[in-house]
Amino acid sequence: MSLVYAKNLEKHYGTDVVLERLNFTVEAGEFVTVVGASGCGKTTFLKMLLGTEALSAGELALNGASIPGEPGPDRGVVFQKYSVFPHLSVLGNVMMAEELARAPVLGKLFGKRRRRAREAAVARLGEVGLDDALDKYPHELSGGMQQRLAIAQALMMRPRILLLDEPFGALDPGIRGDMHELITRLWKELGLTVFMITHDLEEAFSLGTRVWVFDKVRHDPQAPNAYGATITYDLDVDRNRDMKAAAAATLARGASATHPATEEV
Amino acid sequence: MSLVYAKNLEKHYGTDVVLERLNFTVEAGEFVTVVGASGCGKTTFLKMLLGTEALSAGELALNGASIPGEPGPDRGVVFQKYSVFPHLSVLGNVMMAEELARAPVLGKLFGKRRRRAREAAVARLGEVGLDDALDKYPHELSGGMQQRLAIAQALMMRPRILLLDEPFGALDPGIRGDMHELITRLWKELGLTVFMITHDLEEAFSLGTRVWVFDKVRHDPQAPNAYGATITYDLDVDRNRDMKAAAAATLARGASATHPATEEV
Amino acid sequence: QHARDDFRIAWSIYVGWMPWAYADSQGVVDKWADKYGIDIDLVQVNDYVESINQYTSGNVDGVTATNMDALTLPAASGVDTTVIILGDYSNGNDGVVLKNARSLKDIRGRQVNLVQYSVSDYLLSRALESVGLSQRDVSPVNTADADIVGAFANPDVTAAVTWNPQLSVISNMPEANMIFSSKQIPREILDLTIVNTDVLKANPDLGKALAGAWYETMAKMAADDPKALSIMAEAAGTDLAGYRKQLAATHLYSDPANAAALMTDPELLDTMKKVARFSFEQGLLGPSAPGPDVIGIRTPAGVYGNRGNIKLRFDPRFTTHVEQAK
Amino acid sequence: MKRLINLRGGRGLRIALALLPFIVLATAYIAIANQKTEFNPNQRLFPTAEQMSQTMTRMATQADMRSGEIALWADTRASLQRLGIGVAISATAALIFGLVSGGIPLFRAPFSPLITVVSLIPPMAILPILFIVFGTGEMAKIALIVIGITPFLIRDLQGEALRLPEEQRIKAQTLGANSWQVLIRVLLPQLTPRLISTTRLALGSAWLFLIAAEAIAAQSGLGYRIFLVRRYLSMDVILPYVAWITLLAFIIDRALYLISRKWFGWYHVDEQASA
Amino acid sequence: MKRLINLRGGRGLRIALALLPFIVLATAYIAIANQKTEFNPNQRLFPTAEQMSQTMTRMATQADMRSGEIALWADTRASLQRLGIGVAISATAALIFGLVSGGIPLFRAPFSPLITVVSLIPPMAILPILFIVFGTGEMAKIALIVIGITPFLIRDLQGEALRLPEEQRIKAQTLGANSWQVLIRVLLPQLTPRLISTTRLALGSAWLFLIAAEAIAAQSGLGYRIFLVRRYLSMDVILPYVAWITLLAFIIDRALYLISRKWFGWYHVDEQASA
Ligand SMILES: Nc1ncnc2c1ncn2[C@@H]1O[C@H](COP(=O)(O)OP(=O)(O)OP(=O)(O)O)[C@@H](O)[C@H]1O
Ligand SMILES: Nc1ncnc2c1ncn2[C@@H]1O[C@H](COP(=O)(O)OP(=O)(O)OP(=O)(O)O)[C@@H](O)[C@H]1O
Ligand SMILES: [Mg+2]
Ligand SMILES: [Mg+2]
Repeated sequence: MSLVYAKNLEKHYGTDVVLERLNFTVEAGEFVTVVGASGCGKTTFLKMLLGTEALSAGELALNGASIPGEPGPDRGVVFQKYSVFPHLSVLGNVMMAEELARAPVLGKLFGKRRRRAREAAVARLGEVGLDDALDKYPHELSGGMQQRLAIAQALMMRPRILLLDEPFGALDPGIRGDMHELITRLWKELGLTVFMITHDLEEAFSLGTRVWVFDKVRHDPQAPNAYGATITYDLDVDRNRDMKAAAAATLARGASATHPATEEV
Repeated sequence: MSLVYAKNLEKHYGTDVVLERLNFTVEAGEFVTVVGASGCGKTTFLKMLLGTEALSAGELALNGASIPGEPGPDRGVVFQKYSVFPHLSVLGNVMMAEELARAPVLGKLFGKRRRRAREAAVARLGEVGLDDALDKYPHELSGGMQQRLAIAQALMMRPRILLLDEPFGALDPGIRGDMHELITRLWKELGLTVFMITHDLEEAFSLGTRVWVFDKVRHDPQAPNAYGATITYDLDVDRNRDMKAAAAATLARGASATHPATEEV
Repeated sequence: QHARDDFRIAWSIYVGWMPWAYADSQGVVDKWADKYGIDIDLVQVNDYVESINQYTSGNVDGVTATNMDALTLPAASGVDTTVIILGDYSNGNDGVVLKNARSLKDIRGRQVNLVQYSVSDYLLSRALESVGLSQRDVSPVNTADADIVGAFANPDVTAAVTWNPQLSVISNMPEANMIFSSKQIPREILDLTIVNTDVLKANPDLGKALAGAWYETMAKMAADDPKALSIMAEAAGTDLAGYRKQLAATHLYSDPANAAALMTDPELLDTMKKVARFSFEQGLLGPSAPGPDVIGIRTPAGVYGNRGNIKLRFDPRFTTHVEQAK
Repeated sequence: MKRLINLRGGRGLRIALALLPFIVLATAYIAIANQKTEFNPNQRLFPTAEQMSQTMTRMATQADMRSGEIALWADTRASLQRLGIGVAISATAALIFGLVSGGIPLFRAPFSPLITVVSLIPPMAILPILFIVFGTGEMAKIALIVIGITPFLIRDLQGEALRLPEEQRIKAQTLGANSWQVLIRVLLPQLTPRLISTTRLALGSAWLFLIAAEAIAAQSGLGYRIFLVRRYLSMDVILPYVAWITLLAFIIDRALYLISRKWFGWYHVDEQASA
Repeated sequence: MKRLINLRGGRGLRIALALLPFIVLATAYIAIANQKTEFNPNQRLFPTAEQMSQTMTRMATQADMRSGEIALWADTRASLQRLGIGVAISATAALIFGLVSGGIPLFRAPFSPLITVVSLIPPMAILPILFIVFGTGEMAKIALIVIGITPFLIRDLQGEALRLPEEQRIKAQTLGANSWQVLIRVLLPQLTPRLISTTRLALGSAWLFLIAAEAIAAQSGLGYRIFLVRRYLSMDVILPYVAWITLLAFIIDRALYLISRKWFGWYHVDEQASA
């Protein structure tokens, strides 16, 4: 049974169709990167996986069951911004998951149990290179450090799926390289299934085992929102290095131009 | 006489040295792109040209005279954000310069003079491709359209120098291409001298006639702020295509590493 | 109402009620309350109208008030009220003050600052009457009792009706003249301590204790005890000399015998008749009152008004009780 | 079943829930009032709906004996006029001082500490002084409103001016603006909608000061009436008057909001739909 | 010469300018007071500095004959106690209701419209009702403060809870939080510093309500004293009392700010140095 499965998945806002005819299966352990013009519905798609947006039509299954209508600990997430809690120290942010699990009433651990949670958190922070900054607050960290923290935090409860919405979009080019290395390592070590949205084609191809390009295939000039975007390319990276050019062309053109009918991928 | 000239220019904040030993001459019509690690002082440098930050030591001359201590209509500017006035329509933003020049008391034009200013503004907006959006407000524009507007606005009074601080940093890759074309065309047509800061090396090399790399050449591990950045590479793009790799290496390393003493460029 | 053993009495600042300040702070009230095995809490309220409201709404069991306000506020609101102490009558302690005027007639057309519908309004009516004018000839500005002083310091404010201690402050201002005072209508403005009749019926000891404390204090005043007077002066926010001056305009019934005599005098019934009539004309007895006699007023000399609706009672028994105890 | 924090309910449910507390409160009040009145027909603390509507009908239609005016409308007119004049003076002063103080550092240096101290003085405490200075006419009431809200408005506008991105001032200067032009073309138009939204906030205080001043010395006005009739415990007047004031406050607030949205659409972009 | 808007002056100049208006005002007042007193030694409207300091020394050192207490301190204690209790009750209620309303949509649906309407009622208008309901004891004064500021605090905290990035709630849920845990571990700690800063704002109103209530019914308190001595135009008491209240208000405000900075440093990151 595949981990994630979609059949004719659609999303509308009122009469605007954002996404339509999404069909795919994703197996456990895949690294799916999603690219597409701004506003084409990538974030909306991620939110459906997360459970914060309802489907409008079709099916979306996780582990063979319909996807839950709200976020849960099986799906970790890292956003571009606001991903960590500003009121908690680095350590506090990473210990949070364990505290929530073990202290249902106060949501805080004390004494021995706290020490144990702390050890686990310190170990994870070591993995992402933040062991020097345990007691700092997010506002004292650089953008790159904040995103490392967000990743460490998201992975504490060992979710099966990790969802990333342009996690490195706000970072400097130099720092991005380190982050790529980090995420690849964690993906492999923890056996994660990753969905990552990015604007950077380079990044999409170097990180993903599978690259999806979202675009509109049908277009009505009178009603620009009558048709939604779908997966126009579904590229297996190892086999399709040469398809990168095609994807780049789609991206460069943006969502405003019409598209040759490429309904089957 | 060269347009801009600096000799041993320095900038300190308290005991922190941000920039030191800046020496250069820039001739009218050059297109200087500035790259460098985050926090190395690029924006600070631009602010000194703009007149909003005072020099700490050395000389900075414009047209042979010491640079004025405040912004003026001879130096146009486009920031990454907040560059246009949110309370004015597209047309209002672009007409502003002429209204300020011709209506010293109210800062507003009426009747025939207004119509004339409007015509000039519409023409300029046509050049940047915003003639469809004359009466829209900035919040109704996409990020790319806002930056086009900011450029059109900055150029209305035909400044000799145009200062750009990561003007396209927040834009999608697709849209960046258009903007590059636009800025290159305007630079040539209006005979501007441009200083542009960017994080994108590709952009720096494709747009500039001259690429400056800011970096610290001296480093004291005990006092990381005791020495400032300076221009470590000053590349004439047409002659030095091959130097791009060296610049890239500097950038990737970031400002945290020490640097081989490359005091002369 | 049933028997209780703790009570609250509200009072506000006025010459004739300052004895309560002394009796409260020097333990006189407590002493008498203990004697009857009850507890009495005296509450000072900064604003006169509010003190009466507290009584009418039942938050306190008794209050200090003038005869007119006792009739038009609690009694007219249906609270059966008994006068247990008739402390004094105003003998110049209420007055009409005008700036730049030689006769009362000059008040015509002016704005007059006063506590509307209070005993000041009554005094104003009596004053206007005396020169053939009526309320229509002036324009009243409702002003809290204590704020009249500040307002009168402003040149635009040229007429005011108020009582002491404010009265003495404003009549000393430049160009100000007290042109009519309660001296001209003696024994019409009576300063009382009143108690809820039902509470009193269930707890007659309350009345005895209050009267006892009151007349013990009165004895000190009659003896011109400087310490007692100074304490009262301080509580009123003035000094001994200032307080003595205010007392001069007050006819205190320090001897309970005299107070009891006035209560039983038919003249009191007459005064109350006059007051009821004025109140009715001013609409103070309620919008639906058919005549001045809707509310029954009982004095030892008889009853005025509706016998089926007696809401204000003058009861000299507590005063006489003190007298006999002496 | 979703977590409680994720449950939202449909539009119908939300409207029903929004009305619920009002219906419950109204029903409870009417029940108490009726029961108390049955027990004691003369009680005045909990007037029944009928009593209140009778009293209000009288106050809204019959002329007062003394003044010949219809009380409710005369009171409303007097209060709204004071409120309007007071708020208009405050807003004008605040716009001017906020603009100059926010825009010119050398003016702000002495002015800002002064206005900070002034804004800390509780205006109620100086009410006695106001009566001395302004008497008991309209001036004192308007002055209390002006003194009460102007420092707050000025500080808010000054703060807003300082929060405007520095980039705008720089940009204007690169377009050739002098100091005066920066003030009137960059700051002024952006402070105006802020002034409206801050005035909406300050209106609550303005009402307070108005009522406080009317309570102490007045010849007419909504606050005057409430404090005049309190001595008869006329809750049948007080309660409808309070409701009427609340309604007026609501209408003024919405009107200002809608005007601001209409004229300054760009200012309201970031607002949530619910504001 | 730079443009006016670009002139800032050095640190010394700025401090001198900041002191200037206070020095000018104080000098002007002293001159007027001395002149008026020379002309008429009995005038009470403009007490001289000596008169005020004498009066205040007396009020701050000599025990009141009647109560045996020193007036200034007794008044201060009484007022601060009322203010403290009132504000503490309001803040606690606001934190609870703001948290629940901001966090749970199904609670917010009925609660938010109710609190909006309640917040529009001018508390001064219901002052007479409060005295009737609560009497003239401490309760009524505290109740006025509570009724006056709680709706504002609740609305502000609710708004703040809604402004917290949705991402945080989602993130917490992906970390395994249930509704209760989202409330107490995500919303509560972030609302607490906001509560402090909003309370600082609301303290101005709290002082107002306190003074208004003390003016009408009290036996001690700073407002009581001011409204007691206005019968005699004792400006030598009123003016120093107003200054004293202003100073107390300033100290409380700064103390809250410093506590907040110390405990919730992360909350103050975006603040300008001048705040
Ligand atoms: N709550 C909503 N109501 C109505 N329309 C919405 C809503 N959320 C998103 N949309 C619309 O759906 C479309 C897709 O938005 P989405 O955020 O998914 O795009 P995106 O691909 O993530 O874009 P970007 O690359 O800019 O992040 C956009 O046109 C957006 O305006
Ligand atoms: N007003 C100031 N006071 C003190 N230090 C400052 C000030 N402005 C900037 N700095 C410091 O000067 C250094 C250079 O800042 P600057 O903004 O010029 O860097 P930058 O190269 O533009 O960085 P980025 O690429 O992130 O925009 C930084 O270390 C910054 O912290
Ligand atoms: Mg997105
Ligand atoms: Mg920069």
